[in-house]
Parts: sequence; C-alpha cells; structure tokens
Amino acid sequence: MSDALLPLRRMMLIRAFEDALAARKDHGFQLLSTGEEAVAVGLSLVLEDGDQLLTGGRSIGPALARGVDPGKLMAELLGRVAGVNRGRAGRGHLSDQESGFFGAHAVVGGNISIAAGVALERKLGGGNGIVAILFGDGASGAGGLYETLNIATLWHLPLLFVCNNNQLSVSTPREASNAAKELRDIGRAFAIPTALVDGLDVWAMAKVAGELVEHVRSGKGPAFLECSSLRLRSHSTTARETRSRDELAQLHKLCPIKLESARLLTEDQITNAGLEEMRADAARQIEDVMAFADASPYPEPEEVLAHVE
Amino acid sequence: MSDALLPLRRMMLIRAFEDALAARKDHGFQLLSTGEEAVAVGLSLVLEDGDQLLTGGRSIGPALARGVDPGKLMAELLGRVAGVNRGRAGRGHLSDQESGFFGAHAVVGGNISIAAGVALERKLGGGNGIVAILFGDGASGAGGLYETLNIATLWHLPLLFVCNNNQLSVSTPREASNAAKELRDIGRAFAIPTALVDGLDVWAMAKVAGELVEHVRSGKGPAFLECSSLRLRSHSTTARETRSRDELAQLHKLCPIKLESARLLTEDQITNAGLEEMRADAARQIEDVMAFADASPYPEPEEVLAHVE
Amino acid sequence: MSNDQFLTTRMFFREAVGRAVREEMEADDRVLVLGQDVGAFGGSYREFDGLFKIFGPERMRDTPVAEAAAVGIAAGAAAAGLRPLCVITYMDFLMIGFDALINYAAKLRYKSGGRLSAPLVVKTTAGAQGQGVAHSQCIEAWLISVPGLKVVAPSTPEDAYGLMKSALRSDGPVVYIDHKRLFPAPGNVPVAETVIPFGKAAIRRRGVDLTIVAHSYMVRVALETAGLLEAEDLSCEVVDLRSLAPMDVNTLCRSVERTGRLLTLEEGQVTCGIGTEVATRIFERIGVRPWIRVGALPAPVSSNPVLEAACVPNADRVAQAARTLAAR
Amino acid sequence: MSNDQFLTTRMFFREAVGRAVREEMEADDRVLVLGQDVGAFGGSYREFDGLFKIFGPERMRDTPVAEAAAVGIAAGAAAAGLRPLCVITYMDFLMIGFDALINYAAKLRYKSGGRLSAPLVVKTTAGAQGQGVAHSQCIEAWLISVPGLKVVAPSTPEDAYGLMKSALRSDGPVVYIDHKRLFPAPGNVPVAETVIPFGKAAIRRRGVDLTIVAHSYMVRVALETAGLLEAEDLSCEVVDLRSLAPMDVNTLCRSVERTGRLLTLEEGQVTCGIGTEVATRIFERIGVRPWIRVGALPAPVSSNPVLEAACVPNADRVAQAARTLAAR
Ligand SMILES: Cc1ncc(C[n+]2csc(CCOP(=O)(O)OP(=O)(O)O)c2C)c(N)n1
Ligand SMILES: Cc1ncc(C[n+]2csc(CCOP(=O)(O)OP(=O)(O)O)c2C)c(N)n1
Ligand SMILES: [Mg+2]
Ligand SMILES: [Mg+2]
Repeated sequence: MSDALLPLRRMMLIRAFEDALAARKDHGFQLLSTGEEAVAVGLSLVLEDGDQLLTGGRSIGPALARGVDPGKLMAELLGRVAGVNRGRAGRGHLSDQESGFFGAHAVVGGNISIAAGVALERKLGGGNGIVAILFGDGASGAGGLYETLNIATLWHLPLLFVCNNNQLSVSTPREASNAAKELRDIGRAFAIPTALVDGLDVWAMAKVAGELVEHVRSGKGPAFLECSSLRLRSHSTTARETRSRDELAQLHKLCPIKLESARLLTEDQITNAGLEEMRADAARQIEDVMAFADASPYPEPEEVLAHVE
Repeated sequence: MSDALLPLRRMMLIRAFEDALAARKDHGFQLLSTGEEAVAVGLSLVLEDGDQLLTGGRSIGPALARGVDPGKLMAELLGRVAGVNRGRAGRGHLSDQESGFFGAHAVVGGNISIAAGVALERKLGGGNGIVAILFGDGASGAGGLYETLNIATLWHLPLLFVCNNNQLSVSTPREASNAAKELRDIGRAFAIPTALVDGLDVWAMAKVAGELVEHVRSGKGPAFLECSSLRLRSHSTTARETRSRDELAQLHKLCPIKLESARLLTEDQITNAGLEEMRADAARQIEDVMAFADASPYPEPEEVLAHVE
Repeated sequence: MSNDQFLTTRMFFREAVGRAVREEMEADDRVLVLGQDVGAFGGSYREFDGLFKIFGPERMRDTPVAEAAAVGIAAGAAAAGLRPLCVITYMDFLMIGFDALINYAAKLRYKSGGRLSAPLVVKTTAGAQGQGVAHSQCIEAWLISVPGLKVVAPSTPEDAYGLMKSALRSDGPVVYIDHKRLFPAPGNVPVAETVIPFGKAAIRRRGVDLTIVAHSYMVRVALETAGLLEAEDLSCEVVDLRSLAPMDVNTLCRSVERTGRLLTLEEGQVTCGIGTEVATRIFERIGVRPWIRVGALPAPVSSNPVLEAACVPNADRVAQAARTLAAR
Repeated sequence: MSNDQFLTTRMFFREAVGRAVREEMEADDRVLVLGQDVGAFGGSYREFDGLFKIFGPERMRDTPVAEAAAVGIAAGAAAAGLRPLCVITYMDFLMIGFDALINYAAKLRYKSGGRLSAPLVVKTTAGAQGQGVAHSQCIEAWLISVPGLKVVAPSTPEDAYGLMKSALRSDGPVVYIDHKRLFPAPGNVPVAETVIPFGKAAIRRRGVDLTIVAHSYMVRVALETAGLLEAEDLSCEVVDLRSLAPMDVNTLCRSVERTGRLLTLEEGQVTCGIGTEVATRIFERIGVRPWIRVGALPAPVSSNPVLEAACVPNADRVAQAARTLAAR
C-alpha cells in the first residue's frame, strides 16, 4: 500500500467500524467520531510506538488509529470477553497500553491530569516517548485542563495537548463553551507553543501535529494543538440531534473522508474504482471483526468481583 | 481628615490591628497581610457601598479596608460572641455582607466561583453593584479560577478578578506556582481587560483598579487585575519563615506603609510629627478594639448545634 | 375548596420534575436553573422540555462542562439571594463540586452565625443504566453524613413533583436525586399544586412479615420482590424513604415494630450505606430486630450488561435475602 | 538474625512517617513524593524534613495548589509504573481530587480487566486542631465504601512507620491518613526495618467490661477514657483499627465476644460512619451486643476553641457513653 493512501485507508476503516457498530442493536450506546477521523489518523501518523495516547469518552477512532486490534476493540464495545479489557471497560474506559493507547476516561477533562502523570513517568523513565492527550472543546471548560497545563509546563512534561474542537459539547456550541477567541489561547497563557489546524485535512493534521510532537519530544515541554473538526453525528447513538437536516447535509460535504478522496482523485493518486475497492476492503475487514467479536461470549456474572483489588 | 492621608491612615489601622492581634497568645493562628495593605486599601477606595468583596483565607486587611467594624472583627478573630459571626468563622471564613464584605473562604481558589455567583445575583438583580474577588498567586494554580473566569466572561458577570500576587504560596515562590509569564495572562486568554499594577503603591492600586472597576460596572463583563505585592511575614503566625533575615530586611524596605509615608513626607503633605500622631491614633483605636473584644465572652458550648440547618 | 385537590393527572417522571420547576419558577423569580444542556436542549433526560421557551436563557442557563464552578456559582448566587437549581448530570460528577457544596454551602449558615445561608438545590441522577464505572454511582450515603445538607430521592412522579417543589422552597442546601431508570416511568400526579414535605417516608405496600426500606429506583425492585414473595406467602411491607436527610425514623420504627424484621435495600454500596444508618436509627429507638442489608456487590459498576446486572440488586437477590431473613 | 529486631528507637510521629518514606525511596526508585510544600519546606508538618536534601526536586516535587491535578498526575504516573506518594495537606481538599482517586484510580484495575493498576498512595491529614470548618473534617467513612480503595489511619509512630511502608509497597490505591494532633507525638519505633500489614487491628489495652474501637487520634481519647474509668472499676479494652479497609473483623469480633459490649468512637460524623460499619460487621458475625456510637456532634467543626471542643469527642463524653453502655 502506498503511503499516500494510508491515511484514507485508516479513516475508512474507522468509518466502516463505527457504522457497523452503530447498526448493531446490542451495542448499548456509543460515542462515534464520524467527521473526526482525520484528527485521530493525522495525529497517530506522527506518534511512535513508545508514545501513549489518552482520550475522553469519544475513543473509538483514536484507539483504531493508534493500532488497537479492531476485533478486540469491537469485542470490547460489545461487552465480550475477547475485548481488550474483557468487555468491562466499553467505549468510555477502554485501554490497550501495549498498542500505545493508554486509555479513555469518560469524565470530561478527567483524563488530562492522568495523561500528565503518564508523561511524568516517561520523563523520569528517561526514554524519549511522549504522551498525547485528546480532549474536546467541551473539556476546555474544565478546571483540570488548566491545572494540568500549568503543571505540565512548569515540569517540562513531554505532553502534547490536542483539543479536538468538533464545535459541540452535547448541545452546547463551541462559542458557549469557552470565551477564548481561539481555544489555543489557553495554551498561549502558559507561554507554550500552540497551533491551530484544519482537523478535516488529514495531511495538515499530520504536518502540524508533527511539528509540535517534535517540540515535545525534544524535551522542551508541552505544546497545545487545536484541531478544528466536525461532529457529523449526534452526541451519542442515543442522544437527540440538535441540528437541522439541512445544516447536517451541508456539514457532511466537509467530511474528511470525502475531502481526502476528492483530493486524491484530483491529484490522480487514485481512481474511482480504487476508492471503491478501498471501501470494500474496509467492509470486508469489518465483517471479520464482527465475526471475531460475535464468536466471543459475554463474561460470566461471577466475574463481577474479579480485579476489584 | 484630608483625602490625601486617608489611604495611609487605613493602612496603618490594618497594620496596628494585625500587630496587636499577633501579639495575643490566644489568637489560635492567623494569616496576616503585612506588606499587602495597599492592595486591600487601594482596591477598597474604588469599591462602593453596593459592591461586595470576597477573599481567600488572608482576610483581615481586606475586611478592615471594606469597613468591617474593627471591634467586631477582633472579637471574631478571638472567638468571641460579639464577633461579626459570633466568633465561629474566624479569619478563614468571616463575613459581614452589610459592610460589603461577603466573606472569606479558606479553601484556596474555592471562593472564586462563589464570588461569581454573587455577581450573577447582582447582574440579575439589576442594580449596578459589582463584585471583587481577591485571591493569591497560589490560587492561580487552582482550576476553579479558570472555570470561573471562563463562565464569568461568557455570562458578562460584573466581577473583578484581583490577583494579589504576594510572590508566595506558603513556601512556593510565584515562579513555581504558575507558568504564565504574568499572572494576568490568564485573563488575557479569555480576552478580557487586564492590568498589572504595583500593589505596594496604594495610589497606583486605586487608579488602576478604578479603571477596571469602571469597565466591570459598565456591564461589559469581568476584568483581571494583577497586583504585585509582598508578604512580609511568614505564611501564618505558626508557619516557618522560608526567607533569610537579610532577605526579609531588604523586603521590608518596600513596605507600602513606609513607601506612602515617605512619599507624603517628600511631597510635604505630612510631617514626621503628623505621621507619629497617625500611628498613635491607630494604636489608640486598637486599644479600644481590644477592650471591646475582650469584654465579649466565648460562646457557650451549647451553641455548637445552633445554625446548622 | 374544589374537588381538584383529589384529581390526578398521568405524567412521566421527567414531566413531573419539569412541572415542579416550572411552577416554582413562575411563582418565584429568584428561582433559576443552571447546568449542562438545561437550556434549548431541555435537559439530558428531557426533564426541562419547554422551560427554555417560557423562561429564556437568563433563567435556564447552559453552563460549560465545569461542575466545580457550576456548584460554586449556584452556591454564591444562593447566598446572595437567588434560589438556583444546579443540575449535575451524573452524581459521579457531583464529587467535582463537593468543595462548593460541602465545604461552603452546607456550612455557610453555621460559619456565618446565621447571617448567610445558601438556598441552593443540586439536582442530579444516580444509578446504573449501562453507562459504566464513572456514570453509575450512588453516593447519597456520603451526603447524609454532612451536617447542614438535606437529601431527597423520589421514586414516583408524584414525589418527584412534590419533593422538587419543597426543595426549591427550602432554605437548603438540598441535594435532589433522580434515578436514570425512573425518568420514563409514568404515574399519577395531583392536578392541584401540592408539595411533599421533607422528612416523611411513604408506605408503598402493606405487609406483615418483614419491612423492606428502600429509596429511589430500588423501591420498584422492593415492590417487585414483594410481588414475587406473595406467591410464597411471605408478606413484605415496603417503605420508601423519599427523604434521606432528614429521615423519618418514626414511620420506619412503626413499620418494623409491626413486622418484626428489616431488610434494607439500596443500589449503592452497603458499607457505610443508607441501609446501615436506617437500621441503626431504628434499633437505637425500638431495640434490635433481625436485619439484612442488600446493596451493590463490592465492585465498580461496569457498562457491561452482564456485570452491571450482577452488581446491582435485583428482585431475585432481594427475594433470596428476604427468605433468609424470614427464616430468622 | 541479630537482636536488632527487638530494639526500638524513640521518635516523633512525623519523623516516623519521614523515615518510612525515606527507606522506601531508597529501596525503590519508582517511589516519589508530590504535593504542596513537600520539597525544601519539608512538608506542612515537617514530616519530610531532610528528604529534599537526599532526593532532590525530581523526587520531592512541589506542586502548585491544584489538588485535582495532583491526584490525577499521581494516578497516571502510578498507572504508568511509578509509585507516587501524593500529599494532600487537608483531607477536606481530598474531595477536590476525588474524581481522579475514585472515578479513575480505584476503578482502574477493574475497568482495564486487570491490565492496569494504580499503585498510588494519597497521604492526607484529618481532624480538628483550630483550623475551622474546611480544614477539620474526617471523611474516611466515604472512602471505605469505595471498592478498590484501601484506607489506613495510624495512631502511633510505630504504626505510621509500618503502615506507610506497606502503603508504598501496596498495589493500591491507598489513602493513608494522619491526624494533625499526632505529628508531635513521640513513640518507640523498631530500629530494624519493619512493615505493618494492612488488615490487622491492634489491641492497645486489655479490658473485660467493654470494647472501645477507634482509629487515629481517637485511640488516644479511648485510652484516656479507659484510664478515667479504671478508677470506677470499669475495665475497657481498646482496639485500634489501624487499617479501615480492609478491616480486621476477626480481632474485633474476638474482643467484643470477650467483653460483651461495644463502644465505637470516631472523630467524624456517626451517620454512615466507621463505627456503624464496625458494629454491623461484628454483629453480622457474632450476633448483636449492646453498642453505643460516639462521634462528632452533627455540626461543622468551628475554629472557635469552645465550639470545636464541644463538637468532637473527648474523654468525658466517651466515659459518659461507656457508663451508659456498661449499665445495659
Ligand atoms: C465531568 C463530566 N461532566 C459531564 C459529562 C457528560 N458529557 C459526556 S461527553 C460530554 C461532551 C463533552 O464535549 P467535548 O469535550 O467537546 O467532547 P465531544 O463530545 O465533542 O467529543 C459531556 C458534557 C461527563 N462525561 N463528565
Ligand atoms: C484547596 C486548598 N489547598 C491548600 C490549602 C492550604 N493553603 C492555605 S493558604 C495557602 C497558600 C495560598 O497561596 P496564595 O493563593 O498565594 O495566597 P497567600 O497565602 O499568599 O495569601 C495554601 C496552600 C488550602 N487552604 N486550600
Ligand atoms: Mg466537542
Ligand atoms: Mg501568595
């Protein structure tokens, strides 16, 4: 597979994975990342094996982008014992540190200080691994972000703050979540490098994230990346949509997968048939994923007391 | 009394009050504001009757500056029933809303959101009263400051954030408390007016605070004032001093009362005798204050269950 | 007086909450609501549907995700004279607002010597419904140990309505607790305006062999259990606490005196739990009776459907405990 | 083995804490301390005196005033492989760090299916010593109800030493609770390195008429009470819980079986308190015995010397309760 097609392929896998999951009746409810695939994939392109990514509850795309096994991830989300956490974490809390995905934590803002702790271990351990923490525009209201930014800066922690500004926190638009003109102004207050990037453009994401990753990896302390993206579905699979059909239709035109497909077509890097084949590949892969997950049972009720202490 | 002497007189009263309190064996322990009198007095010069001031635990100077009755304040600090809160609040929690001192709250950062709530009431009530919240450089590490700044800005609350940067949080120097170059950069992140003022100069304090107060009072939302001051005593009357005698001696030269006295002398607004008389006045007043407080008894143990619900 | 006072109307639990808030907002313009998604969205559980249209964004205030500041602002506004209803979507996140609620609001009247108080209501939801380890907890037992704090937890639309109204009139602070599973429950609510005073338990079912004391969603589990056991000729009385602090020890004592046995049931942990306190207060008054406590198993509540169901009490587990108790 | 194992040396409580931390830091370079004023200042109670010189600012890390982030960073560092000791000066402010401690750290092993854990120790201080409503609380009862969390509270220098060492070796999370009044207390501590395992209570005084169960500073009040009552020919056994979670129910049961009466004593609220849980666990095992619970009065703890003294238990109040209990 050519490098030029890799990001699109990864984004398509996330989309197919989440669509298949959403179609299941037995998924409980899920927080999907449709419209935000370029953020997860672009960022992951510049993270390395020894790095760790942490996220809020919207974790599926980022986990896949980091390389968590899709079958084990699906099993996790469907509550099966073959899941990365034996089906007990679910979307809000899954982790697979061996894949460089240290974990989701569904408390908005709550994972940011945790990520700084992981970064502290990286720093004291002496390797050159770094940590990235992905949080939303909504999380920019939470005090934990600021406390952690401050400490991470004072301590020169190898931590990249990545704000996935998908313009919404449940029903609350970005403007009502935070008074800062740009969310990266939060980083500016602590005098660290910041950038604002088009989070719908997977290559721009990789480029700008790469620059900040380099800063962080060089030991100069944290940096703050604001990614402007879109949430193209409702907050969760059971939440009410707050935007009109028309508005959503307009927004869908900016889908990062569409944009990247169009770019590749225009630049003659792929044909329509090639795109179709890629989509079919992803669909086939997800069929296997589903088969794997479905082959795995739910845990026994007796497991309820396992791993408490 | 001439207006020109008023600030000095008020600062001297605070100093005399706190010195007398510190000399008592039965005061438990206290957080004194020696070196920070100009912040409290300068700010209070530009607050009005319908305004409210809230503070952290270092509350005595600010309460006096706002006009809380010194006798009732001393009684409070010595645990007597004639205290503004029947002697049960103490330095960390005293309040006297009728004097425009809505209260101290000894949880660092904890009073900031409370102040925003008071400001919300002011705003919805429709008057033109405003609220000022005084907090330390140490409190700039606390998430509650940022959460509140953000909401206060979004909601255009009539709230003045006053950071009394006395350079220390217990043993932690300003530089280790916050990574921001200037603490007012925190306000800048939310795109509100900010200022940095020499908090050892009572007239500068009044002037710059006055400008921001005007902004806030005009309904345009919050503003952020950083005051550079000095803590000339140890953190509390029972805490270890972390600076050397020499260093402290140097710092004492910057005492705001000394500076203001020198200025008035230089400008021939007062004589040495006049200064002496002012000091004697303050001392006499504090004698009365002590007599008042001492005449009041401790509460009866039975009061322990009063005012719980 | 008209017959209206005996008329009832059918509504969902979430509607009963909304009605109470609407009426109190109409009657007292110091009442306002603040929290995440309480405005145009109508509340996470649609419990405020329609209120934004009536009261607008000044009184139905969306907040950013900032629980600590939200509770603090509500507490400060209450101290200054408003009567805010602060909505914390999940009780797990009330912890984030504990400083303002517990260290400030609950102690304000005390520390000010009665000169200030914080008539603030925090409305939150407890309990498990597939949302996992950080969205399922029941920590009301912690709250009832805080002097100065009142705590209520309705199990029916009628009580949701009446207790919310009392809460908004109380000189608080009050924590009012919904349960996620109750919002869609229908029930009869009086047509006439009524309030339900704090400190009054309700006997939901009469029985003679043992008393089950529960609150919130677990009252339904208790009633289901009582239904099951009827077939076995075991007659359970079911008492709904409704108000946890203050607690109606009188009603509890009378019931246990009649039945002679106590089963306490809660969805939270039994360790230092509500049930243990209920039993202690009853036995302090009337002497000891056979007692079993039932609650969640000592584990976090997973979003996994099997593990969640295994963790929190259900009618089968309660029935099992009741049979053991009856045999004593 | 040498005789060293029986030798003891006299030191203050605060020194015993510091010694434990020093030894564990020397033995395991994953151990580090973070919190306010733990560095050059040596800790708010001088409990870390000298450690900064030895270990420097990387391992004795001063944090800004940011309890939420401090606990979160410690939890994350623990999950990633370090063994942080996070210092929260007052237990009241531990609430601010509850989200990281309770919603993340305590549930991490569970939610990750055993793949991650957070061997984190939070060290904090509880209790009243003139610091008022927001610096005096004892909320350990809340903590012992959290599955996955261990809680210990020493009353002697020896236990402070041994329990802190166990805490730092535990796969936690652990909350280790000091009491402000204990730091200056002297006591004998073994010269040889020793640990005190969790889950073991200690009988501090033998008695035959009733058992007083207490922890932390209240053990001293219990001993004082026992001294007072000796003159009245009332013989009290005093059991020091030391470890609240896990709890040594065996030792408790044996003591109460011997004496036949139980007085539980704590400085916090009795409602949903430690004492109530102690009694419940004992009586579940050995059947009911006469029991009285003593704790703070249901009010905030003021910094006012008269009101503070009136609120928290003292030997007179405990003795009064013991006499009532003995008469049953
Ligand atoms: C502390 C906390 N408060 C509230 C919630 C409920 N909640 C879950 S997701 C969410 C929206 C967060 O918005 P954002 O950070 O922008 O992330 P996004 O959902 O857009 O990915 C909210 C409010 C929560 N999980 N945690
Ligand atoms: C949440 C919280 N953490 C810790 C403390 C202990 N403490 C009391 S005062 C203080 C220093 C605060 O520094 P700063 O905000 O600069 O105020 P200053 O003492 O200089 O007036 C600290 C850490 C507290 N009261 N509250
Ligand atoms: Mg968002
Ligand atoms: Mg300071």
